[in-house]
Amino acid sequence: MADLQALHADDVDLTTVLADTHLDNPVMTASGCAGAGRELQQFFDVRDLGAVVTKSIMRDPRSGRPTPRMAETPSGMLNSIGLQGPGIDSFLARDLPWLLQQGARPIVSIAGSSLAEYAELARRVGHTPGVAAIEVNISCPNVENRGLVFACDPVQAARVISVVRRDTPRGVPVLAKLSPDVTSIVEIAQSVVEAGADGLVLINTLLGLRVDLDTMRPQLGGVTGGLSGPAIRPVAVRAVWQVAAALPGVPIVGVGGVRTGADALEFLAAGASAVQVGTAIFNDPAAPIRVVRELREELARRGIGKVGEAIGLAHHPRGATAVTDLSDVGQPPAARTEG
Amino acid sequence: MADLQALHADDVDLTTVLADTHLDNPVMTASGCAGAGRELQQFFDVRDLGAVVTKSIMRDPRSGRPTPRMAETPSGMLNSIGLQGPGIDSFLARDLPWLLQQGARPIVSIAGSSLAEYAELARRVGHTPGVAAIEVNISCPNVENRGLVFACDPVQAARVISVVRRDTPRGVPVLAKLSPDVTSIVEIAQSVVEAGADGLVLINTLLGLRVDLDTMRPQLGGVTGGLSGPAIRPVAVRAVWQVAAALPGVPIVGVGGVRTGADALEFLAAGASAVQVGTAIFNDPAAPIRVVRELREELARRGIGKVGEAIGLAHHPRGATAVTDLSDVGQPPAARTEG
Amino acid sequence: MTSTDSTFASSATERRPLQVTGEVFSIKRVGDYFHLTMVADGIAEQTRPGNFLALAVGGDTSAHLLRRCFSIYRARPAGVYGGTVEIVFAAGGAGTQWLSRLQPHDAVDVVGPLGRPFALPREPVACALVGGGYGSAPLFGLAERLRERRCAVHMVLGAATESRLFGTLEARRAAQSVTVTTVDGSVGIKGVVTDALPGLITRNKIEVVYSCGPMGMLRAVTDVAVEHGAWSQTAVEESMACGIGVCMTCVLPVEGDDGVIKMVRSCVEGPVFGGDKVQWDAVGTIPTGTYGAGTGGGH
Amino acid sequence: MTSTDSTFASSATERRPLQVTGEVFSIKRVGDYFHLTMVADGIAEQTRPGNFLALAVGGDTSAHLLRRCFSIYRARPAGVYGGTVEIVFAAGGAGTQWLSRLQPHDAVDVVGPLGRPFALPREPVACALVGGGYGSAPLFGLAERLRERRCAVHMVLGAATESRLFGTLEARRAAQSVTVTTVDGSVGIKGVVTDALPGLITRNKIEVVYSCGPMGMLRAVTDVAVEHGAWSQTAVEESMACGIGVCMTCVLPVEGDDGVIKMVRSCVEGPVFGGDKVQWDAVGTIPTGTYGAGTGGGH
Ligand SMILES: Cc1cc2nc3c(=O)[nH]c(=O)nc-3n(C[C@H](O)[C@H](O)[C@H](O)COP(=O)(O)OP(=O)(O)OC[C@H]3O[C@@H](n4cnc5c(N)ncnc54)[C@H](O)[C@@H]3O)c2cc1C
Ligand SMILES: Cc1cc2nc3c(=O)[nH]c(=O)nc-3n(C[C@H](O)[C@H](O)[C@H](O)COP(=O)(O)OP(=O)(O)OC[C@H]3O[C@@H](n4cnc5c(N)ncnc54)[C@H](O)[C@@H]3O)c2cc1C
Ligand SMILES: Cc1cc2nc3c(=O)[nH]c(=O)nc-3n(C[C@H](O)[C@H](O)[C@H](O)COP(=O)(O)O)c2cc1C
Ligand SMILES: Cc1cc2nc3c(=O)[nH]c(=O)nc-3n(C[C@H](O)[C@H](O)[C@H](O)COP(=O)(O)O)c2cc1C
Ligand code: FES
Ligand code: FES
Repeated sequence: MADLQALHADDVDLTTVLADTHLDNPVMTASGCAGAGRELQQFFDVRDLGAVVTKSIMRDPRSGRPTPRMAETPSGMLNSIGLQGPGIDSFLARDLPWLLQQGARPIVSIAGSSLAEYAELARRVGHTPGVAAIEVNISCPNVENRGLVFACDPVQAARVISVVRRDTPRGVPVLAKLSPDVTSIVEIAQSVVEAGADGLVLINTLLGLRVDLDTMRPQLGGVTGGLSGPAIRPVAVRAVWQVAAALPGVPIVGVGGVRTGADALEFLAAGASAVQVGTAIFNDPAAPIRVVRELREELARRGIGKVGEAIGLAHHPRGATAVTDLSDVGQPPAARTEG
Repeated sequence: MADLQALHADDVDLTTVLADTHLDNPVMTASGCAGAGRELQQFFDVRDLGAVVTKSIMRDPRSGRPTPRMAETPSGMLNSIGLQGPGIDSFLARDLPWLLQQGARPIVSIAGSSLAEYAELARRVGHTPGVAAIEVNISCPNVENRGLVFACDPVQAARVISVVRRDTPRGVPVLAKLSPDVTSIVEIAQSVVEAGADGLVLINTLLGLRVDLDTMRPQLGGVTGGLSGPAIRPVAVRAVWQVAAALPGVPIVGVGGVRTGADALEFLAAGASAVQVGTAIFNDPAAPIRVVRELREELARRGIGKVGEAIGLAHHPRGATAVTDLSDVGQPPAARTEG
Repeated sequence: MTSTDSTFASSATERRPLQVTGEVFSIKRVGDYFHLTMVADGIAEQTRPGNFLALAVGGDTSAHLLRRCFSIYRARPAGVYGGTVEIVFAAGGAGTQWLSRLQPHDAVDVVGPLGRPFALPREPVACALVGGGYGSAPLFGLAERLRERRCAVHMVLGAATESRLFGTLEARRAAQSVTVTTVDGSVGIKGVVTDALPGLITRNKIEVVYSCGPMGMLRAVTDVAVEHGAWSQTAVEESMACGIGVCMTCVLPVEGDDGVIKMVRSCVEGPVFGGDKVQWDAVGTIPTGTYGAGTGGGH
Repeated sequence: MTSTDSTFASSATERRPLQVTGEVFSIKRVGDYFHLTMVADGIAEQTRPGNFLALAVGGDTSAHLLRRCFSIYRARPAGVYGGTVEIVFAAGGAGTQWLSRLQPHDAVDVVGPLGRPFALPREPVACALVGGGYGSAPLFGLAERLRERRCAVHMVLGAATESRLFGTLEARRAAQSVTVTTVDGSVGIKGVVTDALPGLITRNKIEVVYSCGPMGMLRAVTDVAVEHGAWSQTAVEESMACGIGVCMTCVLPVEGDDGVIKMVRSCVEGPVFGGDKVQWDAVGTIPTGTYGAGTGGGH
């Protein structure tokens, strides 16, 4: 990029559009890594983020999984929180109003164990003024289907999204958050988009396990947990790349190991219109706002004046305009046989 | 484990049995990370390893993928070698004899792009005296099936294993190496075991991608690559745990991010009978032999006199004898909804 | 003991944690522990006894993302060197070992002060401060505050062996009486803190027992306190991923003033809890009847 | 130019790389580079010009697994301080930045010497040694060996700007003639090394051109050498994961003595190659006709 003239960081336009929603910048918190924003407000003004994605909320209060709930792993961590939360009533009464008072853009993540629960949550959240979008966490067991996870089956995943889309007011975009623990994330993505998802959030955690060598038992109370952090970034970027190539035009939010502005730019280049910062917050409570600043600088250094110009850049030689180069994706031959 | 009396490291019995094959210790090299042992012999005596697993060999010589072929990632790396290799003739003429001369235990990894190629390789390798086992790398595109990867479909995976088992002499165990990039690794494992696999090797790399922010293009010549190293260890341990619980008695070789003796012990406790060391070799050429030494110390410190006693330990309270506690695995509810 | 509010002065005033790049002033070995003093502007001014710090470990190239948490041992507001904060820690795993190799002038990324401090009694009552191992670290600042309130301060310090005790000498200055226990009898009474505590409570009419140390000890201390009708204030140590209240990893079953048991975050609602409120035997489980338990598909 | 064997002395003698924990003896800034001297027993004794080292970076808690490779600038067999090896490097990414912060007495995990050294001519012929940026580092040891063989040594050092040149002063001692080029003309000839090379070759009847630097430069230098009927020996720089020949990441299309183009490992079969053998315009691709290309399902 040396040939390009660098810009002043202040001249970079960070605004981005996500399924018709305009955001001041493409950086959000990742669900479950920022509560409902209150605690982070001690470190920076959450209003300065593109959006605040709240911890996945369920209909009823929920105590979650037994402790220990976390294990550190190389460049990452495992968590097994089990969606502990206050339930939708308390969330709408206490958490959401606070975010709106601050002037933040809330994206509300919902989780259910049945289609009916998702539908109810969609109605209640969707009709609350000020919600920028609904993020649907489908990495949950379906009690009506032998506890199989919605996100791991294209049909079940689509069912959730269609009821949520049906019961959410038009103006409120519905974002489907997908699990990477599937044979083909493109297949799931296609299926939820057909079911009405206005955008996709890629990726949720990878299923992992750690054995505690003192007790010689699984370290997590929940036995298995979700792997997050920079360790999984290459998997997340790959997911964004594949889906962006297979479904051009579908807005994607990239999440998984974003720690710096350079990481954020990598996701944009792979085809994401926005990114979320999760585990990095535990390392640096100010990470999300730092990523905004660093992304601005990364773009400026490369002479990229608008976030929009960076989106999907890695799919086509600089200058071209759309995600067109599909030649090297979705092809298992190229995509596998790494060794 | 404090209650247990520590042993002298020398008193620990490291021998392990893998599908009727006795190994002096449970530590092997991972395919593609040790060539055919020659280069590592400069750093330690490859005869002192449980086995040397050779780079996956194909029928014909193969030039592999264009460079760049690697990208460093947090606590890991991506590779896209594309199975470059000399082909089976040269391998049997030059590489295998050298290993046998050294008195090493060779496990030969084979890879094919068709059932016929796998079968031919199985016959030629299987009939070469001194081969301890055949490891079947099924993370390869099937040219006869739209280039879909064998390892990602239970039926295709089983087909490969059954032809290999059919054409390999009885005495030579056939180990199926599985990909983690599937919705249910237990399903694939079940299917290849039914097809005749004598053991399983878990896991191959995860599919990943990295964007080079200087060129703003995918960093790897092959676009996507395989993620390896400590970053993926929690995913590999989880795969071993799930399969050991679902298929008790099926020998498992754990691979993915093993860097220390403690890491090796974690895999044993999760249900592996042996482990392989791959990417760690690039950090420390002596890693495999160091892991043997450290594992011996880890076992001694915990008063575990035999490797066999450590295998599957994390599945049941100390003292019990078999992998019996399935209560907390294979259950998507417990296994998902980490957040 | 329906509510602690009547007994303890509230520490309501709004304080917020800071994130600062501290500088190592000194690091010393003390028995089996390391005593680390850092210049970290603004933190000391805000610190109350029982607060803790979260330190990033491993530097720029670190594979360890999670901060390590440590009770604040001392906090000195800006003087000649700018404000300093001090911790006492055991070098166990990768992160604390890295910290133990720090040298003067090295940079440390510090977040703090975090957590709820010890509640202080309204009246000048007699207090027992019980510390297990490095758990004594936060008790010295507490002793100072208590003495300011003209409370009688008695300290009980216990550990497995002498080298695992911290601050026995300083304790003599900080407290009216000091009792030391070691499991191996290498110094003081051969036994554990709860062997000495009952006698101490009766002799000195102790009304509040503060404790910090291993969970097992906190529980045992609480039992003794409750038996003797004394208040118990315990500083717990749960694994924490964020330390600031956003991740929900550090939870513990605690009974609220409404009598309802909830899984509460020990990093923001703790680490100090009324010992009688913590469901000690249920730690590591979700006790039945816990708020939100048994909903949402059976887990 | 069918084979290089006739022209160059073979360096057949069996040598094997060592893995040692080295100790930083000194680290100095030199222009835009860092000059690192390490005590690393046994390595110097084995080193030949063109060999390289692979250093682990980040220490115990490192998230960076892969070693960083550096040409050996100087190697001094055990003396008062034990054997030392020296490298010259640019601090770019995380690993080299970490190396640039090393202090004397810090430990460094070193593997080396690695790779094939420069081949030396049998006869005392005139040689040009062309270095781009830090690429000059391995040329000084080479110059010494060549002078021992009574070869005339002429050096050409080029860089974008003066601060990116390394060793121009030392070159005056090491060579009969020294030509310096900078793209911005800040010192020496304004231009690139290949502007100066043709004249140098003709004037001094150069028979062998050694070069080390960016791939583009190596290619251009080779073209000039071939034009003038001189041998070209180039030390390439490919990304390497292992540095010892086991991973196959560092390959390059090179024509063998049998005329067949193969993807060969630059860490063990290189980094020094006959410039005329490297398929420069095919680097980053698998040229058609390459041994093993077009088999195995189209990739
Ligand atoms: C509020 C609080 C106050 C503390 N005060 C002190 C103190 O004053 N002195 C002291 O030596 N230790 C104290 N600890 C414990 C200290 O945080 C751990 O010993 C330390 O985090 C272990 O890090 P490591 O790198 O040695 O171990 P690792 O095994 O590398 O740690 C891995 C992960 O587990 C977490 N972890 C491991 N052990 C513990 C533990 N016992 N408690 C909490 N998290 C843990 C770490 O934070 C890290 O995220 C305190 C913990 C808490 C929660
Ligand atoms: C045989 C050989 C000799 C070399 N000699 C020198 C020397 O004398 N002085 C010097 O400054 N540099 C030299 N290099 C280049 C040096 O290895 C890289 O600059 C360095 O590895 C970059 O590491 P980093 O942490 O700065 O970059 P990072 O971007 O953090 O590196 C990430 C990964 O990519 C690899 N990598 C990145 N750039 C290069 C590169 N240019 N060449 C090879 N691998 C790379 C690294 O090894 C690492 O594995 C040499 C390389 C080779 C192969
Ligand atoms: C450079 C490289 C080459 C590899 N080549 C092969 C291969 O040829 N066949 C195979 O089955 N696995 C191959 N693998 C995968 C490893 O054998 C191993 O399954 C994986 O890297 C995880 O283990 P690790 O984290 O210890 O490296 C390769 C891995 C790397 C890093
Ligand atoms: C402690 C923790 C809690 C999480 N909770 C949720 C959640 O409630 N809902 C959800 O959709 N994702 C949840 N996630 C996943 C993150 O939103 C994110 O998808 C994942 O961690 C990868 O991003 P990261 O590497 O930046 O953390 C959680 C992650 C962590 C670490
Ligand atoms: S440690 Fe994250 S909420 Fe307490
Ligand atoms: S770097 Fe591994 S083979 Fe050359």
